[in-house]
Amino acid sequence: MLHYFLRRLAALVPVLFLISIFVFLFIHALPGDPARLLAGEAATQEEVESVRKALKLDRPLLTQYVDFLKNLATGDLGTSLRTGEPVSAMIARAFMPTFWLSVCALAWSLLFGLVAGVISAVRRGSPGDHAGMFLSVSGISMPNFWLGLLLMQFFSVNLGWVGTSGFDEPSDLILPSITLGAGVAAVMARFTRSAVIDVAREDFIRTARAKGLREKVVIWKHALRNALIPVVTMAGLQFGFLLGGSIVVEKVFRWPGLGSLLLDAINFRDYAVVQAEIMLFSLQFLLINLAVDMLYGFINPAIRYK
Amino acid sequence: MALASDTSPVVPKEKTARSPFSEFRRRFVTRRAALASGFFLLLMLAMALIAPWILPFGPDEFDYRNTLSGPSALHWAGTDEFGRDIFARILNGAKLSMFIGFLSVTIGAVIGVVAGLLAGYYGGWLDSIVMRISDVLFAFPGILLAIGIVAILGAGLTNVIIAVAVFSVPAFARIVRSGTLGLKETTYVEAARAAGAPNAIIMFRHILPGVLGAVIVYFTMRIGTSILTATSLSFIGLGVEPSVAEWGAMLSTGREYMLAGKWHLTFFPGLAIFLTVLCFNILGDGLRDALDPKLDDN
Amino acid sequence: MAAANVLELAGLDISFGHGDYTFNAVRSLSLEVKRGETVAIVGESGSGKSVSALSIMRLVEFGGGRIEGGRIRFRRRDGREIDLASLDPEEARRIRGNEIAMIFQEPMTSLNPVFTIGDQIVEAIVTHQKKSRREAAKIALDMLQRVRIPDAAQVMKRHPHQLSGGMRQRVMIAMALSCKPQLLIADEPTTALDVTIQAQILRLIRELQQEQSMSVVFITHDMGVVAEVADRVVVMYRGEKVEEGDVETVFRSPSHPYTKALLKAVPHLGAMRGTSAPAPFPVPGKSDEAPAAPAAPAAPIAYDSEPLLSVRGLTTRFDIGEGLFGRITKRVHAVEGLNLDIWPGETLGLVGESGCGKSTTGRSILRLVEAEATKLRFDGEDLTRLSKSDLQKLRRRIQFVFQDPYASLNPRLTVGYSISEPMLLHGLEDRRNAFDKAVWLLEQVGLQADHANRYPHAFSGGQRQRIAIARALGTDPKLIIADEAVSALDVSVQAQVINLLMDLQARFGLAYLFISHDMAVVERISHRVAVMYLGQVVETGPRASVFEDPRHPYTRRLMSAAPVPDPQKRITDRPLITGEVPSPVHPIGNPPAINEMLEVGPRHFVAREENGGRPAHRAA
Amino acid sequence: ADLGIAMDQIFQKMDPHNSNYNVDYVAASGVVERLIGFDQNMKLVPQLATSWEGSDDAKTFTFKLREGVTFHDGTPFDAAAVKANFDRLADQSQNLAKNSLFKVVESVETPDDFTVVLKLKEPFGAMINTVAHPSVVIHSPKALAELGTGVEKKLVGTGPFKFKEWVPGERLVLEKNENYWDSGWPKVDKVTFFPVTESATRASMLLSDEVQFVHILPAELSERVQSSGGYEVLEVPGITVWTASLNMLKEHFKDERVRRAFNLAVDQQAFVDVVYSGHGIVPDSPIAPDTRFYEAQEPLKTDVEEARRLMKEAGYEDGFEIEIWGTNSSTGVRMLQFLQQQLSQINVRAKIVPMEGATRSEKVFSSMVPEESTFDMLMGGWSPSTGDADWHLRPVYATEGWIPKIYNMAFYSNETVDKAIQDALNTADPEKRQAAYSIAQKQIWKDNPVVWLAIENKMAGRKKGLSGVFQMPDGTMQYSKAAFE
Ligand SMILES: Nc1ncnc2c1ncn2[C@@H]1O[C@H](COP(=O)(O)OP(=O)(O)OP(=O)(O)O)[C@@H](O)[C@H]1O
Ligand SMILES: Nc1ncnc2c1ncn2[C@@H]1O[C@H](COP(=O)(O)OP(=O)(O)OP(=O)(O)O)[C@@H](O)[C@H]1O
Ligand SMILES: [Mg+2]
Ligand SMILES: [Mg+2]
Repeated sequence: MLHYFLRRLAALVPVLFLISIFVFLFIHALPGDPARLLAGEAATQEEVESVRKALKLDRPLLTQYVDFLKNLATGDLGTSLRTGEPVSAMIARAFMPTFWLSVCALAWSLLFGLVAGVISAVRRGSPGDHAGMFLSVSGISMPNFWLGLLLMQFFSVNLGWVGTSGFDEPSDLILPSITLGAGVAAVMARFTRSAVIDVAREDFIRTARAKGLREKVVIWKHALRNALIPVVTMAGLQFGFLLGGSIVVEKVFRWPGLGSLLLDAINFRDYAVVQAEIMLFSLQFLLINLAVDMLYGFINPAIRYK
Repeated sequence: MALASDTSPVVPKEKTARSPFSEFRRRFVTRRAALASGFFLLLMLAMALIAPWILPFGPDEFDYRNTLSGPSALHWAGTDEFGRDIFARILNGAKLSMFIGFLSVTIGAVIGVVAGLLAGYYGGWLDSIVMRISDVLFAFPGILLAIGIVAILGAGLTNVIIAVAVFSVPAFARIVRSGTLGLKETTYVEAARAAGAPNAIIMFRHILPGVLGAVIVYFTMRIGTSILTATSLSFIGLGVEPSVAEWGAMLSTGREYMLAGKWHLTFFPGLAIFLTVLCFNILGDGLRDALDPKLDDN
Repeated sequence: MAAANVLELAGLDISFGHGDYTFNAVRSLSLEVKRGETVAIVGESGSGKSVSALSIMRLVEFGGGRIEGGRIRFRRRDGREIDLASLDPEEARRIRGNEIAMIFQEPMTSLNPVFTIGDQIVEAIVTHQKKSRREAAKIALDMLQRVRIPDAAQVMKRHPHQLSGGMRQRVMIAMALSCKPQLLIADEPTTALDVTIQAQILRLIRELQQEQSMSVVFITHDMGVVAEVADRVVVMYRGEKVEEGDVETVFRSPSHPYTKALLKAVPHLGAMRGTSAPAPFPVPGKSDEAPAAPAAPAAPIAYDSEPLLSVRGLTTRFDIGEGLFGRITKRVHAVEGLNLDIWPGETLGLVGESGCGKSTTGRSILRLVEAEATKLRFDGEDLTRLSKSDLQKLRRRIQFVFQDPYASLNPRLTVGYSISEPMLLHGLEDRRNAFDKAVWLLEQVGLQADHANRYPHAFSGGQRQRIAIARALGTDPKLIIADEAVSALDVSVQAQVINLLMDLQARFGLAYLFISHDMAVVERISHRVAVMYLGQVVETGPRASVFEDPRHPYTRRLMSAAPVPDPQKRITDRPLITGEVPSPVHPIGNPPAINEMLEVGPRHFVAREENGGRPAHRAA
Repeated sequence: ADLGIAMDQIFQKMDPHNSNYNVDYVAASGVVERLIGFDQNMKLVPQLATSWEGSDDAKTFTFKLREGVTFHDGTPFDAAAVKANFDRLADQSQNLAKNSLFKVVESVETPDDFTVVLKLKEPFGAMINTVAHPSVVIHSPKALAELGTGVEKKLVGTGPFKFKEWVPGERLVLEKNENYWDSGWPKVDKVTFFPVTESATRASMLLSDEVQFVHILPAELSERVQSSGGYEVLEVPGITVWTASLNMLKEHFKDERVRRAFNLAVDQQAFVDVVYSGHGIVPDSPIAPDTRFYEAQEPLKTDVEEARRLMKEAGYEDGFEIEIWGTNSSTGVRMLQFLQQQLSQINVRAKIVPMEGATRSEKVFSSMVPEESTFDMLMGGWSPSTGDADWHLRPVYATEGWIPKIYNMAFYSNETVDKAIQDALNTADPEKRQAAYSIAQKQIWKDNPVVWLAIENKMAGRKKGLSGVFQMPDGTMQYSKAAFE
């Protein structure tokens, strides 16, 4: 397994290299002219050209890619076309807010999703199960901006319990993480429910009961652990998503995170920032999924990797 | 004394052979809630089709003297900023929204399921390639991917569906792969192999039904997300024309008026999406229960 | 409730399904068990034994069954009397695993695949006894050693899928016994154990029984075991109790026709003494005394022709890892340099200690696990060189009956479909005919046509086993590897199934690799026998020579440990074997030595004794 | 007291010389001041200059400077300081975004410490307004020398507030300048700007008192702010004129009757009502009333019958198919839908294409070849940030402004108009300029190169009791005189 792990880790390097080519080509293939965007719609063509020169965007694409790669190899992510700031500084600043937001969102939604899912599974067909389904479906069909604005109106404007937006203190995490986690919680709950139902009738669950284990232990330990694989898969996917920063939630809550950064960067075709962010997201995804893959082996020892 | 006599008081005799599919159908039709949900969805579609003949307003009838009015006897769900009847638009949008939501997820699911099965079952380099591709697809921010896809393929309904389908593929692939990894180690898969089953049969008949529960759950949840995603595409100029009635678009434009107390602009399209997703979920639950014979005897 | 009784069942009714599909699995069953007493329940496969046991545990409802009526009175440790049938679930839970413990019939699927063996036993102990995990772990280890699991400390850290069938069964036994229950319900606890270990286990149960006057309900098909352990016998047939009495009376003068038929079908070790060819069982009802002649006289085996299957140097090893990332430190040498030949129309009986690698041998032959350095020839083809698709086609001609029938049936397919699938796969029949043939096969193994549309979970252990056999017969194979294929069948059904197998052999020249622990069955059906020990064959030869003149010490032990189905010949003080249990686990780079075989009679080979499993030379 | 202000966009570059964005100008305006400013109605008012005048030939412009002003870093404010800034703006090699404003400048002279004279290469009558452009600020010359382009990270000026901290994308913090030249000001200790792109969030921040002023409040939200006591909605008519340019290179729009029919078919008042919830006015000239040299023309009419008649006359009774490009903002999408519906009345079948900003920038402003343009109508709005007619008529209606060069999206070209615009530039005499612009406006109005749509009001939300903070018609705002009651 260690071997497998190390091999997978080493395989990341060529994968990232391929991603870098793909990302570079992709971004430059997108319609949009950063020089024009920076100069503004009201700018004259001369203004645009001077911006283009200043940004060194007038050079051939290959030269730009080679530069990008050279810099990347030395750990330099380049400078933002838009602000002239080093990209690494921008990402470093935006990373933690997004990290905290996604960790909080994931934590509560996992907790809620697991609990609700297991309870629904155990009480299949009961009013509680139906309520769980109702909540989950609400969670998934309520768009983030809707829920976010609603929560903000109620808890910040009307009740004044927490600030509306921004990230200055821990309590600012509450509303955005609820908003962000709602969809995740919904999916997790439905997933857990389905997975637990799948294992609840297995013989080894009967064995667990025969030992006289408390129903809680039977369900939460024996059944859940066996049901965990799809759940962990989903959680890994969601965490990957969340770490990319939710553009909508970050926008609504004025969150100084990767999502906002990315949105601005995309809007302005700020190539260096978009490239760097996608590379970062890819790396995150690769690592999270690697971790999830390793977890499979721990959760279900019959799963082997060669 | 014949031990194999037929006198035991077991279930009524049935001589016909039942394929796994007919078995599944037999068990499915007993789930009343699921049938009702399916019926409701069809009803909604049917209403959408006959709406022009039964409703007093068309979805594209503008009335600038009567904008943003709340629900009334005349306009059941009120009117929007152009004075168009929201109820008519919702009914009319049912076709498109359900079509986009359902079709795109279906395409994504089919591709994802096959990719996930292959990756999980064969493992090795195939697994690496499929999963790394899906990692990268995931890492690309949705809008960027959408802009890219539409930049390559052009705007339009078909391409929206393709774009949304592409978003869904990686998740399905991962879900299926994870289930496959476990199921391929089971004894009954080994038994099928010992009986000489080719890989395709093992994957699709023996492993797939085991992961289908999770697939169905994700599928039904994903439909709502897809309706909303398709909308965000039309908002960056990549989807269907914004004037076409479509739930997600109605919901998005309505948000501007939300704080101004015009809740009906968002509420009704939201409700439509909610009901659709709910129905698909109930339907999905019925399907997944029907797939699990052990739940039969409850 | 009589003061001496621990358990009293009165008028117990259990059913499954609803409406049209209602099925009464057990009807008005009454039964009592005294303190310290062992009651054996025997009976037809599918007669409701397991279901009754589960209802005592109040577990039947979790499997879709219902207790429709009747009482299950139980006397608790403190002397209080309760009705388990109407007890509230939480109370029932406290009794389960504590005062009543159960060993399940199918150990393969009854262990949680994701937890280690150690965790699962420790958990059972910690739940009811005031013990720390550490103390519990010590008890668990001790228990595993007492059930003679080799390398117990190491097995504690392993997961169920890494154990052989018999090892898992012993784990279940250890788990049940570790709680020192008042009442032990053992549902076929020794089907997967070879007779030497079975003897140990029975002895162990008896000891514990005496120590704490535990009562035992013993469900089994092995009349030898019944004769050895039971005080009283209850016979069940089609959901009802048809006979009850103390063991000697029942054996001596059975009253119900079913019991009579049953006892008549019991195979006796040594019954075949003096014959060389296998012979079918006497068919109950047909002729009372003499064994029926086979339908067609079996042709003599042409041992000078090329064998159907020839295995040379079969070696299968499993790595076992330790630590967080599973660093591989040791290896299970499950099969090591094994040679086997099977000729067309021949039955090779493979016996051996539990965990010695019999199932692995079977799986390696079919290339279900990858073996190392092996030459495999089947029907003139080199199995190891075959392309994937050719291998697939070839599998039609070799069928495998898994030791664990339940796990080997896809839970989402009806059994009718499962049985017809191999025929469909190989294009032997069209859909309709395949299903008809499946129904016919079901009837051949003593099940009914309407069972075809049921799912595996709705069958009893023995029924599932017969389904697995029916599946293997569908494709007209040339060789069937039957891994404990008849162990869960009551003797009458067993006789019927075995006769079917022998009939097919006579008619179509089928060959069998018959893996079994039941020495009497092996004696009856084998042409030749191979005895395995620690991954290697230690003795092989014609059945008559091996059974009548066993040479290897392990073979001798096996012969003498087989229980005799006669309560009067009960051996109560068989000595417990103690000390280190030999184990096939070796550190990496230190493989065991390969036995050298000596020919001691015509085609009769025995391993050089001094090499009996001990390494003769270390790797340089 | 502290003041919080929520802006609708994120700040790009803090150095106004190098920015094209109003938000940047607004934020910087409290720190770095200009020679001339605007009052609430876009009338010129003195700031660091006390008076100014232009020569008749519009080639020489003289500014008298305020005395006794020092920069935040202690450097005295004088003509040299102004020259340093003007030279920087005029230096084409610096590639600053606003170089082009000073392209016509030949030299900057400083006859004495408090007089600056601009000499131009050619007549440019709009120079005074150019100097009043919000980007033409005066940095401390010391800071310019030391920091170069780095001033954008640390502004040093003469304004009432000193630059404290800028966290891009998050906030900009300014603090009180105790030595401000205008004694008695400023009256708040600290000003914090928050860029908040989501308008509902801006409104929420105001309502929960996290900010006291919201710049750009969409009309839909104004009701909410108004109805919750304690807050007021400020509203001024803007100077942005929204139009849908008709591609005059296309055959059907070469016909004057068709263009007229389009303008007649569209109900501008309904447009204002739907798109801006009624918060705006219908234009009655190519430029807005608050733009200098504005002259009202004949009011727009809506007459679908007449429009149909004209279409028929032009041979398009059955209409034709067109493609309208617009932006993907919610108002942009609303505009498109509105036009689509209105034009359907004269059988014109419009396909509407909202475009994501960057895509639009490429398609319209970078790769546009006028002769190959595929759009029929293009939505756009122009606001002359110099407040002068020149910077509206020239970019949008002069031949030299054809996209992608500037903003003439109709490819409109009319000799009379081109000449009038040039004439007006050749003099600094307001009367002569007025006359020239009058000709231009009349001609453009007659030619209908665009469908005129609306001039939206600039709305803002403010906490009651706060004064001196307000938005301007050009989309900027002022806060130097902020004071709480
Ligand atoms: N879930 C179920 N649904 C329907 N029928 C069931 C179910 N479980 C068991 N049965 C039926 O109940 C009967 C009794 O089963 P049980 O397992 O008690 O048999 P058994 O006596 O233990 O047989 P064996 O010796 O083969 O293990 C069988 O005929 C079986 O088919
Ligand atoms: N997947 C595995 N990983 C590690 N060890 C294994 C694995 N499968 C089997 N073993 C080990 O290989 C040995 C042989 O197992 P096998 O199942 O062949 O025994 P068996 O002879 O069939 O025993 P039984 O009669 O108890 O079924 C055992 O020690 C077992 O623990
Ligand atoms: Mg049983
Ligand atoms: Mg075995």
